[in-house]
Order: sequence, then C-alpha cells, then structure tokens
Amino acid sequence: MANADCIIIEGSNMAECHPVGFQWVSEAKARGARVIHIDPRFTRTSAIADTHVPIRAGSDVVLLGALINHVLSNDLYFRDYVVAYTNAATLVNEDFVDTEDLDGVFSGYDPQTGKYDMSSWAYAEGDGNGGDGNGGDGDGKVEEPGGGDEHGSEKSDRAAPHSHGAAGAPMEHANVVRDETLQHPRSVFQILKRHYARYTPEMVNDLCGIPVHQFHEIAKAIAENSGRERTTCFAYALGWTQHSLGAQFIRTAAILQLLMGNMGRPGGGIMALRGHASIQGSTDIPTLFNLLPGYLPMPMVGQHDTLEEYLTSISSPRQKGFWTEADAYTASLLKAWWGDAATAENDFCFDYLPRLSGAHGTYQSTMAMIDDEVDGFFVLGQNPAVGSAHGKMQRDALSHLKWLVVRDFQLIETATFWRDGPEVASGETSPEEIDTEVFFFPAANHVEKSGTFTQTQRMLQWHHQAIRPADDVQSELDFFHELGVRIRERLKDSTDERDRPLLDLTWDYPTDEHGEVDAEAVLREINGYHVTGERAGEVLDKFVDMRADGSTAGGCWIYTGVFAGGINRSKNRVPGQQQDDVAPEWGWAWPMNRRVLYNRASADPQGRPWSERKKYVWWDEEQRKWVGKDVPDFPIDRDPSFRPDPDAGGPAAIAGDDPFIMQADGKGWLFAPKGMVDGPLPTHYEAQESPVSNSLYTQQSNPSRLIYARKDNLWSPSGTQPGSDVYPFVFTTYRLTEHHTAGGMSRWLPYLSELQPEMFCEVSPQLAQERGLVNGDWATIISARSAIEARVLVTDRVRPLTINGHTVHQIGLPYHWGVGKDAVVEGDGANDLLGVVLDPNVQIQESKVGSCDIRPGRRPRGEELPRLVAEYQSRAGTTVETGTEHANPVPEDIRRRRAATLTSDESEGGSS
Amino acid sequence: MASKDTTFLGWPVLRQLASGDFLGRGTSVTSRRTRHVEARTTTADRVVQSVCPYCAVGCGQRVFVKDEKVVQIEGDPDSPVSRGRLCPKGAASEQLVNSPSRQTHVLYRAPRAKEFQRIELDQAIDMVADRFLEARQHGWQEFDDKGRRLRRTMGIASLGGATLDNEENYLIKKLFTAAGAIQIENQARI
Amino acid sequence: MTTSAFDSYRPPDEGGRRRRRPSLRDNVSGAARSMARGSSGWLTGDGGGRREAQAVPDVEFSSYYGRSVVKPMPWKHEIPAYLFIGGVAAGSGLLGTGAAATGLDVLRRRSRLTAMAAVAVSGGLLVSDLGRPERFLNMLRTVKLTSPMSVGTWIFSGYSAFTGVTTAAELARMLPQRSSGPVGTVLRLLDAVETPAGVGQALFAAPLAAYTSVLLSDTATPLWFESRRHLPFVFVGSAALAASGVQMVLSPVAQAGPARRLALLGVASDLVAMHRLESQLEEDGVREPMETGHAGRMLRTAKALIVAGGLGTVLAGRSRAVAVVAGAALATGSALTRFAIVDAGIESAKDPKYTVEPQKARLEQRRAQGTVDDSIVTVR
Amino acid sequence: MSYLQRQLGGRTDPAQDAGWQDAPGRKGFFTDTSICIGCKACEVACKEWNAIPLDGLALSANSYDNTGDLGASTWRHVAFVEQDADRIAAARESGRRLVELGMPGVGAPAQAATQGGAPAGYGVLPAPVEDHGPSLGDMLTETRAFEDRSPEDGASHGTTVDGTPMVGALPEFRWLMASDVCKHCTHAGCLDVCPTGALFRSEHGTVVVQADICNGCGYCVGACPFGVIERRSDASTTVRGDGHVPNIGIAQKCTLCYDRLQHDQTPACAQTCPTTSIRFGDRDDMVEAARARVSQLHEQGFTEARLYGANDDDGVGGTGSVFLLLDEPEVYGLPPDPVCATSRLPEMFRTAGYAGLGMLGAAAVAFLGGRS
Repeated sequence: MANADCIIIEGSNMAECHPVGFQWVSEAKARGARVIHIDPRFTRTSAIADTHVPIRAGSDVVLLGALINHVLSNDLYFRDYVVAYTNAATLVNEDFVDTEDLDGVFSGYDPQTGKYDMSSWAYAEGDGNGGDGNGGDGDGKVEEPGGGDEHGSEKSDRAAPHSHGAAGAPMEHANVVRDETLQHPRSVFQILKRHYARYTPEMVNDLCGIPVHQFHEIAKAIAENSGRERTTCFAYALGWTQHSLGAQFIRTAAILQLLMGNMGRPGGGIMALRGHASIQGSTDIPTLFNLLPGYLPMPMVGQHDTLEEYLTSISSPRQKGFWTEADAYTASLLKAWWGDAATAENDFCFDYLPRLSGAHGTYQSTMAMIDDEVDGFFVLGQNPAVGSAHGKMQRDALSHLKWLVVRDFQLIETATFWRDGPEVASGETSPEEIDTEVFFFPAANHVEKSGTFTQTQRMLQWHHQAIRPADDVQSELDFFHELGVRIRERLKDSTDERDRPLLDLTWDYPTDEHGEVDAEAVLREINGYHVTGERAGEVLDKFVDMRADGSTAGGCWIYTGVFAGGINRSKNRVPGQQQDDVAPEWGWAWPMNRRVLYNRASADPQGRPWSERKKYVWWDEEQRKWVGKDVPDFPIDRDPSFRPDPDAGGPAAIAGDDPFIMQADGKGWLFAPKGMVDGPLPTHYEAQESPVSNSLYTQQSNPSRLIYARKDNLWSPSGTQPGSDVYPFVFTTYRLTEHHTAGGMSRWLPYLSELQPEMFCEVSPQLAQERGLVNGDWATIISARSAIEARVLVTDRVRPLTINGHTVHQIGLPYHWGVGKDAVVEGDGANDLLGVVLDPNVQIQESKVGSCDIRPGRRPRGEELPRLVAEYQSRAGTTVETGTEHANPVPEDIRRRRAATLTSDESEGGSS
Repeated sequence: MASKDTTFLGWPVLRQLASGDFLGRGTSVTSRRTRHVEARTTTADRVVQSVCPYCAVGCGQRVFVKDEKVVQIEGDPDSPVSRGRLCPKGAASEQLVNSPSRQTHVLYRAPRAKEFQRIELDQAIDMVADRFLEARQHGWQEFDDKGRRLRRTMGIASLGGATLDNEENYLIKKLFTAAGAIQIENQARI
Repeated sequence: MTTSAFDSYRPPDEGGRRRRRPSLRDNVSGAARSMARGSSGWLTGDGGGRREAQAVPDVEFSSYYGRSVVKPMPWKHEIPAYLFIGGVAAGSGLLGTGAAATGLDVLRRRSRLTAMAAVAVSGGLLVSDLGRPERFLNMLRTVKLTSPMSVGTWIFSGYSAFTGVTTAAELARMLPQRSSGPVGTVLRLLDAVETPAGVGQALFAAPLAAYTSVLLSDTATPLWFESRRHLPFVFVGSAALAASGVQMVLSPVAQAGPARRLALLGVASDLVAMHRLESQLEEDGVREPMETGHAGRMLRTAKALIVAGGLGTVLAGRSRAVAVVAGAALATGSALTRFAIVDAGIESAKDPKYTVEPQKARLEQRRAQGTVDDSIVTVR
Repeated sequence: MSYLQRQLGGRTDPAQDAGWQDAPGRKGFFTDTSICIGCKACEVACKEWNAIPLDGLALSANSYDNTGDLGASTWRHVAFVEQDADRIAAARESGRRLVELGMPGVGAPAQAATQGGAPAGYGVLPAPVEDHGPSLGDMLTETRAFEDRSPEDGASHGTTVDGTPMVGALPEFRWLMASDVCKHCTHAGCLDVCPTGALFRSEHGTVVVQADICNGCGYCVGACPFGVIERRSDASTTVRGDGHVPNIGIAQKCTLCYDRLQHDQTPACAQTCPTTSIRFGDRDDMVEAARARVSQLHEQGFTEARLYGANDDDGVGGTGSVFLLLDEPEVYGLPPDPVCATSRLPEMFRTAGYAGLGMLGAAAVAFLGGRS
C-alpha cells in the first residue's frame, strides 16, 4: 500500500479502525500519493486525506459504476492489461440479457423464489474444441455439471457461494471465444460498456449526492495514477460488506481496478481491512457453516452426495489453475481428520461430513433458535446481544435456548442478557421467565496461550505463551480438546453408526506438563504430513505435494508450507529493519509465503515489468524462471509465451500470460459468469430501507437479497411509498478507534472507556436545527424495530446531501455500547435499530444503512418503549409485508421479457 | 550512598551548597528512589513476542513478564507490519490481560435463576459434554424429506472464531463437523 | 435541557453509579451547548462568544471549548486565611518589638502573644492545605531561592523561632516568681536573648508580610502575575492595618497609639497601592475578576471597611469602643482583601480570556515595537 | 547579568544549570499535528506505562475529546477542533502575517507553484523510525521526481508566502487533532517554585516530579504557564482491582518517561504513535525536524503551519516539546505568549523588599512619631 500513487479509501474509516495500518497510507502520501476518502461522514481518515467526498450510504455502486463508465468511454483504461489479463475479450452466451433491458434484473430471474438461474450468464464456448460431451449445443452455452434436470432456482442454490469455496466457481472448460479487438457486441467489454452507460456523473450527483466536479476530481486522480508507471489502491471494510449487495460493491471496485490495471501489482489491488485479529484465519480455517478448511465447500445434499460429485463441482479437470487439484486437498483434509479410518475405498470417509441443505448462517440460526429448533449455543469471544444486527431478535433467540455456553474474558452482555438485558428493563421479560441455562467459561487471552493469528494480508504470525492462565481460565484449544475427549469417552461403547465420525476422529494431541494442548502439533496437522511413502511422518513442504491417493494428510491446504522443513515458519521474526519492504522473513503468508497475490500481473504479457518503477515479479530469460521481490504467484518456470494444449486442465492449462491462476480461465473477471448469485455485473439497487427511489430501474432493491418477513423484523417503507416519511433519515453505523466492535475487549477497560464513555449520535447542524437537537443533550432514534437513546454531537462532519433534488439527512451511530451492568461504560446498542436482511452471496447483513427518525430527549422506559416503537410502526403503516417483495411490479412488456429469459432456459433444460 | 540519604549529609540543602546546583533544581534534590529508578521493561524476567489481539493488521507486540505476571505490553519495533506502533486498543492490551474485572472462574446460571453461581470447571465441562450429546441427539437429521442423507444435527450452533487462533478454529471445526453440527459461524459474517 | 416527555421514565440514579467529572467540566460542556444554539457554531470553540468588555481591542479571542489555559491554584480557604493571619503575625511582631523598645508593656505583651497565636494558626493552615500534610517537613528539605514558597517557609520558620523566644520571655515574665536551678538557667537565658530575638522578630516581620505577594505573583495566574508591581505594597499595608487593628481591639487606648498610627499608614498604603493595582489590571485587561462576582463584592466591602476603619482610627484615641469597632473593621477589611485577591486570581485562571487576551495584546505590542524574535510561535 | 537572572531566563542548557555534569543531551518531543489522526494511542500508552488512574467517564460533547485537558491523570491529551472555511482562511492568513511581520520565514521556491498538491490534507512528513523506510531526503526527491500533475486552478485561493498563487483549494472544513503534553520548558515555572525539591531537572533536560518527595503544596499547579501540572484529587478512580489510587494529593505530570529514558528507551507515547505524529529524540534534532517540516508545508502553500516552542528566546527559553500547529495556539488551548513567571522573580523580590522596608519604616514612624 505504501507503494500506491493514489489511494481511494471507500467504505472504510481506516485511520480510526486500523491506525497502525494507516501508517502505510501516510507513507504513500509522503511519497506524493493522493489520498481520497469517500465516506458518508468526515472521519479521522478524512482529516488526513487530501480530499473527503461525502456519499450517501449505500450508493457506492453508482459512483464506482460511473467511474467505470468514465474510463471506458474516455479510453482511460489500461488496454494492454485489460486485453491480456482480464476476460474483457471473452464472449458471453447470447442468452444473456442485461438489467438495462429488463428494468433492473438480469436474465434468468425467477420472481417467485427471488433467485437467478445463472446459466445464461456463462461464457460462449468456442467451436472445434476437444469436445467434452458436456452441453455444447453449438451456441456456446455451458451447462452445469451433473446434468440439466433441475429447476433454474435450484441451480442457483447450487452455484451460491456457500456451496462452493472461495474462488472456486467452477467452469467446464477453458475454451472460450475471445475477440481481442473488444468490438464484438457480446464481448464482456462491450457488455460492460452498455451496462454502465447510464452511470453518469449526473447520476452520481443525483443518487450519491456527490457534485459533478468532485466526481471528476476522483476520476482524474484514478486515471492519472494508473497504468504502467503508476498504481491506485482501493481500501474497503465493513462499509462495503455490510449491505444487501455488499459483495457486488467489492466486485465493482474490482472491475474498475482490473480496467485500470491495478491488480496483482505493487501499490494496487483492493485491500480488505478486517476488524478482528484472526478474521482472515477464521475464514481460511473456517468457523463458517459453508466452508471446510482451505475454502473447500461443505458438501450440499443432493449435489455432493459422493466424493466424485463433490470434486467435480469444485472444479472441472479441464479448467485452468490450482483448483483442479481439489481432490488432493480434500483427500488430505479427510485423512487429517479421520486418519486410518479414511481410505481410498471409503472415499476417505467423505460420508462422515454432514450435508448442508441451504444457508445455515448465524441469522438463520438465530431464527431457528426463536423457533426452538436449536438447543445449545456456543458463543466464543463474540457478543451477539450487542454486536449482531437486530439485538432484540438476538436476545430473544438466546432466551429460547436450552443452554448457552459463553466463553469470554469478561461478563459480556450476551452472558448476562437474562439479568441485565433491555427487555428485562422494559418488563417484556424477566429472569424468572427465561429457561436458558448459561455457562460462562473464562477464556485465556493471547498472552496465555500459543498459536497463530492470520492477519488481513494472509500472514500467519505465531504468538508465544507468556504466562499460564489463572484459575479456571482456559484456551479454546484446551476447552474444545477436553470437550472432545469427554464426548468421545461417553460414546466409546456406542455402536451407532452416526457416532463413528466422532470415534474415528484423530484427537490425540500431545499435551505439556500442565495438560495444555500443544498448539504447534495442531498447526503441524494443519500444514500436513506424509502418511505413507519414504517420507512418511515428515511434514509437507508445499501444497503441490498433496496427493489424492491418501498418501498425504493436511488440515488446510493453503496453509501447507507454514511448517516447511519441519520449522514453524509463523515464528519467523527477522526484524523488519534487516529485510526489504516485502519482509518475507517475518511470519508466513499463504499461499507459499506470497505477499502479493496474482503478482504475475505485475509484469506484461511478455514477462517484462510494466515499468521500472512498478517492478515486482518478472521473467528472467537467463534463469528461465520468474524472479522478483516476492514469491511469484505463478508456476515458477512457466515461460510467458507458453500456450497450453487446449484440452489440458489444471495447472498445466495455465498459459504464460494467465496471471489469475485461481480463476477458472486464468483471467481477471470483469464479468462473473459464475459465482455471484445476484448478477454477473454489479448494478445499483437501493438499500432495503432507503428514503429515495432507485432512479435507474423500477426495481428498488437487490431482487435476490435474502428477506425474512417476520413480525419481529419489520421494515420501514422506502422511496415514495406512503409512510416512508415517518422514518425520514438515513442512519449508518460504524466503529471508533477507541473501542472494539461490541465492546467485550474495550468497554471493560477503563483507559479505553474514558476516551469514548457514552453512546452518541452524530448529526448535522441543519438536522439539529430541524429537530431541535442540542449538542451534548440526549436524542432518541427510532427505527421500525426499536428505539435507542444517545447523546447528541452536532457537527459539520455530517452533511446533508441533495439526492434527486431532496435533502437527505444522515445520522451516524457508533455501535460499541450495550445494555448491561458489568462493563465500565454502557449504553444503548445501535444494532438494536437494525433488521435482518442479507446479501445473497455471503449472508452478511445490511447494517451500514437503515431508515429512522430522531427526536430530542431520552427514550421512554419500561413498557412505554415498545409502545413508542409500535406507535411509529402504525403511523408508517408498516406490516410484515412492507419491503419484503423481491421484485417490484413492472409493466407487462418488461414482465414478459423477463419471463422469456427464464422459460427459454426451462424449456431447453427440461423440467422435472 | 544509602547511608548518606538518611543522614544529615544527605540533606539537600548541604548538597545544594556542595554541588553546582546552588538553586536546588537538579542533582542536589534527587531522592534515593529517583537515583535508582528502574523501568519495568528492563527488570522483566523475560520478553515474549506476541501479536495484537484486536484488529487484523497483526501488529507485533512484546510482552514483558515479571514473577509470572504480565507487567507491560508494547509494540514490537522489529515487526515490519507495525514497526513498534500500536493503536489505543493495542496499547491497552496490558489492561485487557490484567483487567481486575476479568472473570477467572466458571459461572453457571440455572434455568430461571436470578444470579450466577460458581461451579467447578471439571463439573462444568461434564455438564456441557452431556448437553452437547443430548442436543445433538435431539436435533439429529439423518435424511432430508427427499430421503437424501444429511447426517447432521441442528441442535447445536456456535458463533465465534475471529478472535481465536487458527489452531483453535481448526479444532472447533473438526469436532463440530465430526459431531454433525453445521451451524458454525463467526464474526466474518457479522 | 431536554424536551422529551419520556425523561421521567429514566430513573434518576441511572448512570449515576459512575464517577462524573467535577462540575467544571459540566459547566464547560454547558457553554459548548449554548454555543450550539447560536449562529456561529459549536465548532469554532471560541469561548462562548465572550466578546463583551473587550479589554484589548482588535485582538480576536478564541479558545479551546472555553477551557482554561492555565490551571487555577488548587488552594482553598486556608491560603487566603493564612495571608491574613500571617499578616497579623508579621504586624504584631513589629508592634511587639516597637512596644518593647518604647516601653509600652501591655502593647508589647499582647502583640507578642497575638503574634505567637497567629504563627501557630498560620502553621496549622499551611500544613492543612497540603495534599500530603504528613510531609510538611519536606518544606525544609531545600532552600530554593527561586521559590517564594521555599523562601517564605524559611522566613516563616525564622520568624516563628524569634516569636517563640519572645513569647517564652513574655510567659516567663508572667510566672509568679523567679526560681533557681535549671528553670532559672532557662529564664536567665531568655532574659539575655529577648531583646535580640525581638529585633530578629521585627526584621523577619517585614519579609513575612511582603513575601506572600511574591508568592502569588510568581505564578501563571494572570491577575496575580500582572499585579506584581503593586501587590507587595497592598500586602504590607494590609498586614500593618490588620495587626494594628487587632491591637486596637486588644490593647488599651493609651498604649495603642503606635498601633493607630501604623494602622493609618497601612490604610494609606493599602488604598493607594490598591488603586494603582487596579489601574494596572485595567490596562492589562484582567481587572474584571476583581470587580465582579464574589471577589468584587468582597473587595468593595473590604475597601469600605478599611476606609471606615481608617476614619475610626483617627477617632479611636478617645474611645475604647470606637477603637474596638475601628480595629475590627480594619482587620476584617484586611481579611476580605486577601480573600478577594485570591478569589479573583483563581477566577482569572479559570477563564481563558484573561490568559489569552493579555498575552496576545503584549505580543502585538512587542511586534508593533519591532520585536519579533521572542515569540513562542515561529514560522521557521 | 546576575547569576540568578541567567538561571531564570533566556537561552541556556537547563541540565547544566541544574548541576548535571556530562549530561547525555537534552531530549524532547516534536509533535507534528498535521499528521495526527486523533487515535489517542498516546494517551493510552502513557496511562498504561505510568499506571495513571481513570480521569472521569463523562462525554464532553466537544468533538471527540473526552479527556478535556492535561492534568494529574492525563499526561498526554489529544485536542479535537472542527473548523469551517472561514476559520481555515483566518488560520492561513494569520500564518502568512507571521511571515510578513518579518519573522524569519522561508520563501517558496519557484517550483512550489507548479507542485500540484494536496488541497485539503497536509502532506505527511516521512518520519520513519531509524532504519525503517526511506529518509526524508529520498522521499522528497522521489516526490518531486514523480510529481507531474498540472497545477490546479487556484487563483482564487490566496497566495503562498512569497505571493505566488495557492496550489490548492481552500477546504470547506477541517478537523484538527493535536496531542498535547508537558512542554519541559527550558525555564520551568513549576520546577522553579517547588519548595521541596520534588520537581527536579533531570540529566535529560526534562522536568520530573518525585512522587516520594512532593507534599502536595500545589504551588506548581498555578505556576505552570501551560496549565499542565495538577495535583491528583482524592476523587480519582482506580483502574486496579485493589481500589488503590497512587499518588493522591501529589502533583503529577508527564515525566517524559524518565524511567525509560534511563535505559535508552523511547517514551511510551512516541513509541506507540501510529503515524509518527509524536517523535522523540535529541531536542536539537526535534527542532531541526520541525523546521524542515514547517518549511515543507509553507512551500506547499500551507501558510497556516507554524511552530510552537522552537524559539529559545521566548518567554520560557524554548520548550523541550516542540509542536507544529495549524492555527493560533489558543485554538488548541495553548497560551500565545507564555512567560515563566520566575524570570521576573528578582524584580518581584526587589519590589517586595521595598515594601518590607516601607513597613519597617512605617513601624518606626508609628512608634517614634508618637514620641515626638
């Protein structure tokens, strides 16, 4: 990041949330880089940026789309890069119909289910290929693996990211049709151009509230700082992900960055700024329902009934890249878990894996708890009663459990909800009515245990145990190991087949003299080892050593190499002063200690650096290999001019100029033929709750967002709907430097608490005047779900925006506080205002934006509080149905055109 | 020296006259404690390299331990990630570790009880293990409505992991998956 | 001020279990709040728009949310009380020695005993004002010429020692009969040192009365610092008239003549010096705290009492009653003067206006005179 | 000039004055507020290292500043000031006036006008820790080498120091953040007036309280022209489990981490500062860095930048902690022309002497006058 010439920070308050990471922005700035901060509020990041651009929360796709349109229509994109390294030249299936022609939905949309059949989005397949017998009916249409006997919507289920791993959108072939002149009307380039043609600076002005001259300032900065000599970097955080089309926000930025040639190059890319010590690690080795370690998907019922089906769905052997080796990764994982019980004959116990049948994310689980379907709940270092959207629903769910295990340092609100929760205070419930058994276990902290954290740039760093934990304090490692031991002990005589996975589990980790599990032994298992062969028992040095025949075991293939040579490389601590900027001898980054992914793209198609200034990894003709400052993220000895056999698959199919080695076609995806369930191209929809109507389409919100119509999850009317004026303001939630998410690690610390002692809301002077709010006094904020109180900060850092000619006021709400009695400071939780609506790709809730009203004074107490909320609901006329329609009504001709894209597929694919 | 401090000769007024510090603003007025001041970073028994537990930047930390107590946590200047710097949260790590309000005992709240009670760790784990198996059994789904094998339980859910070590997440995922529990989630989705 | 009808639902004690900042902070945020209602903005932090009574024209004043720049002295009533009683002690010592020299026995005895009592009370006041009273002996740890308090401590100590001797001599004189043995030795010794001690007491009395003005002026408290040229004369005058006033009350009219004369001189010094002090403060733009509020009221009363006491003193030679009333008026006037000056000084420290405006003015003045190299703000 | 006067005002080496032979060199801070992000890590690191109790838990509603000011339990304090365009223009103008007054300033080189630049934010001073990252010189060279942006249309935005048009638009709004700390004055009022010797000048030229000596007379509190030092009140709140609050009734302030300095360690605040807004080192180097930085900002047209405490001829003889400010000092709660009151002490003692003599004289008159 320090190498960037221009840094766009959008959807992130980097200086506040990542002050130490911000030093790299500072350093880039010192070198002359331009820093632009795009955010609803003027934050501490804005204070240091060259320019702050206020934007209406949730309108980012309009801005980014307009930037895409700007660089396309003014020929400002990096043509050599785009042609060589992206799928711009690739032709798309002729059945594809864009949102521009269907008034806000793509082809394949089923209004009944709110889901897409994505088959029409596929690449056109070239003629005269080797023929794989799979689809290929002449028009280049690519079919799903596993036959065409399903409904489109089910296919959509299947292609949803929760059913395949991260980058693992599979493709049947690498044989695509390309038009390198980029002129073909069905080329991705032309589709992109048409799609974003209406995203103009004027549209940005109207929808984002960004004046035209400021748009040009941003556009100019990006254009001038991209290309051979220069790179622009984007940084985002939860301001983008926490939306009902959050994944598409990131996609839009990725498209722009690919067009400008800023991916895989030093000072380029899109930086995700993540909020937790090991949030990257917890997706790599996921405590997530849809993934197995290393981004292998959890098997889906009906699709992954056998190992073969599973592997085929991850990657066709004929596609390019390293995902084709998924069989080796999977077999090694299963061997690591079930050891000798896992054999080639029994598909390495693939059947031991439970099957998914849909999304089982945390919000689905929450609702299942309310429906009494879940008995027991483990909460590990999180505080959902405060930190999750719709706090009231969260606490209600907790009270429906039979038992709850909370493991934390302090008595967080989730552990005391039954005693100190707001619903107890309001009389809606009482401890005597809550049946939940609560176990609070004191957890060990980072100095009381050893282990690795994976930081945001995929680097594993070992932290050493400094002291032993006191009293009953225990690490998760010890607790879950012990729990596993006792569970297995109870089942040891079981003959029930369902207990086999537990009994066959490899669970014999060495312990030290205090009975603590040796974390290094676990990391070694994660790294993997040779099971048989002459190196049996030795650790794997690299993931390409993994085999599908059961001769290797390894818990997470992307982490293979962390123990290369038997040395725990996450412990590497060669001081930064003694290394170059890349600092490869500090910690260990996956994969294979690469610090910049896809860094092949930092060289031109011939393997020469794009420029001397942006030299990073290049082809050394003499040594016949890729060299540079980093570990090349590319087959080390692949000549840039290498062209694979058209029938080849896997790593062998990667051409010498295919830098995006984990993508099925080796190219950066401007257009996503697979992988995004809500459209191959990002398009602007309004947030679930928005005071304005979507000017681009009749379709107001993301038509495939996940909606839960429940009476405890009401929505305010949006846009021009009657009643929307009852909740006239936009609120957005965020974090402060001084606190940490739901406060479990900050509100109990006096030094942090005194820096931000109370919940507050930030309002503009204009709104303050309009509503009689006074700086330092109290205000009550009411949404369709709840009402909270906060102290008022009146500040010019929040500005009213003019959207479609109307003034839109935004209210800023930090979300660190919660209601309880144990913390040093407490206050109402902003998340109580939120409802649950999810991004369909990643199941992340929309918590950055919602509609509300604000009034001076404190909120009512006791039963007056629910009464106030109900009074608003009734005034707005909101019901369970409000805001829950997937598709908005459209004229008949549009409806028919939309239907045509769906039925044509059904007729072709056949219906069961 | 010690004797001088406690005798008449240690009287700063005399030291004022004897030294160049006639106005009594420097050398002549120092106390014994001042002259022998120590930094606890220097007197620590050992220094352990660690990583900041808050956000995902992964700043390096140095943990200073004296008499098996953490006495100081500060930035690790060797770290190329953070170059010795820490944000306010990272700088408060010592308080996180040594917080007086930190819980060190297992607490149990029975159904409908109004307060927590202390129970033994061993007993608590046993209780959780029993309940785990019971809930697993209660929520077990062998097949879906189409008769396809699910082999899972919906009786147990888990939330957390983004603040945990990779090794811990690995064991959690491994144990839960083997038990058939699929509702495992963490902050990455919040 | 909140306007919600729901406020009453929140129990008043809620949140009250936390320790809040003392009222100073509340007041300040109150000021900030009132700004929010105004037109020019909560964000400029311009001290609540204090633009009335601009003492220094053409200097725009701004502050950090109206917070004080310098810290007010943490002293409570002990210190102004000490300023008064210490003054009485000093003046009484002078009267005692003078009376000894001129053979006014009653005046001598009563003055010396007054001095002793005042010294004892002063010591108590000084110790009780400390943050760590048990460490009062540390005051004798150094001799710090740069510290008026250290210098004052030594003056006070010296004065106390001489006062102790003269008091002992007075007490010895009150013993029924002279005895021999060790007691006799002590008494003889006392006889020998009484006169030198009296001289010493007188010599230390003047610095004791005067140093307290330096004690106040050698600070960053704007009003005190700007008072430095005149405050010593106010204080010695005040000490003189207070001690004299006390002796006018305690001693018979016949013996109190010198006290009355000293009182009149003190009154003159006090009034003249105070007048010049006020002009000086007016010029420096920090007079306001002396004129307004509690301090202003005290000072006005003090002046009236001193003038009245002074007039009474002129007549007091004829009537003990008048003497008592006049003396009491003078003593009270002195006490009020001390309290007023301490109070006004602390007020001047609390309001950033009195720190910033005079400083900006003097900076401008120096710049106007061509001196540009002595500013703390530089551009290179 | 008398011994006393030399010790009480003007340029001097304070450690030497305090009797230190072979002092290791005066240490100090340079706090560059133009790159402060207001994260308050300095406040926390300071409190953590020095085990300072809680300083209250009330929201001030003054922007993001909830600790108010420096005091017994806040030794580093970050100020937050929100300003609109008028105030920014005024700050820029007041800075320009300083130059015009004939204060030593820097003329902008010719290329400054064409150096496109940052209109709203302030360029960041590369201030890497030793051996980390490139040097200032390299960076500036690099910056210029790659700086090929055309100048913005800035004709209406005023002029730089030497009258060339401003390179950037005047922002509509800015948010100033500044970490304040004890100034460690060359002539320190608090130290001079301390009657017990609890405050002393260390060999590093810093001013430190000895908590084992201080008896809490409180005199230093009023003597500090910057309002830094304060006596800890018994209303302080513990951060420890045993309820103990250290040093109640004792004057407290920044020690510039005297204990760490004894072992060549960086003070806690400077070590933690994520953006190097707080730098620590030999005071001479700090002043030099500060001057380089203000020159750089002036070259870029940011005439609002100015230094605070870098002048050894000011009322306190220069400060150990030097600041770069972006507006008048009082905007940050700093005094515009602080004076160490003790520098006037000889004069004050003289006046008091006259008054004392007057009193003796008056007494003589009172007694002798009656006789005649």
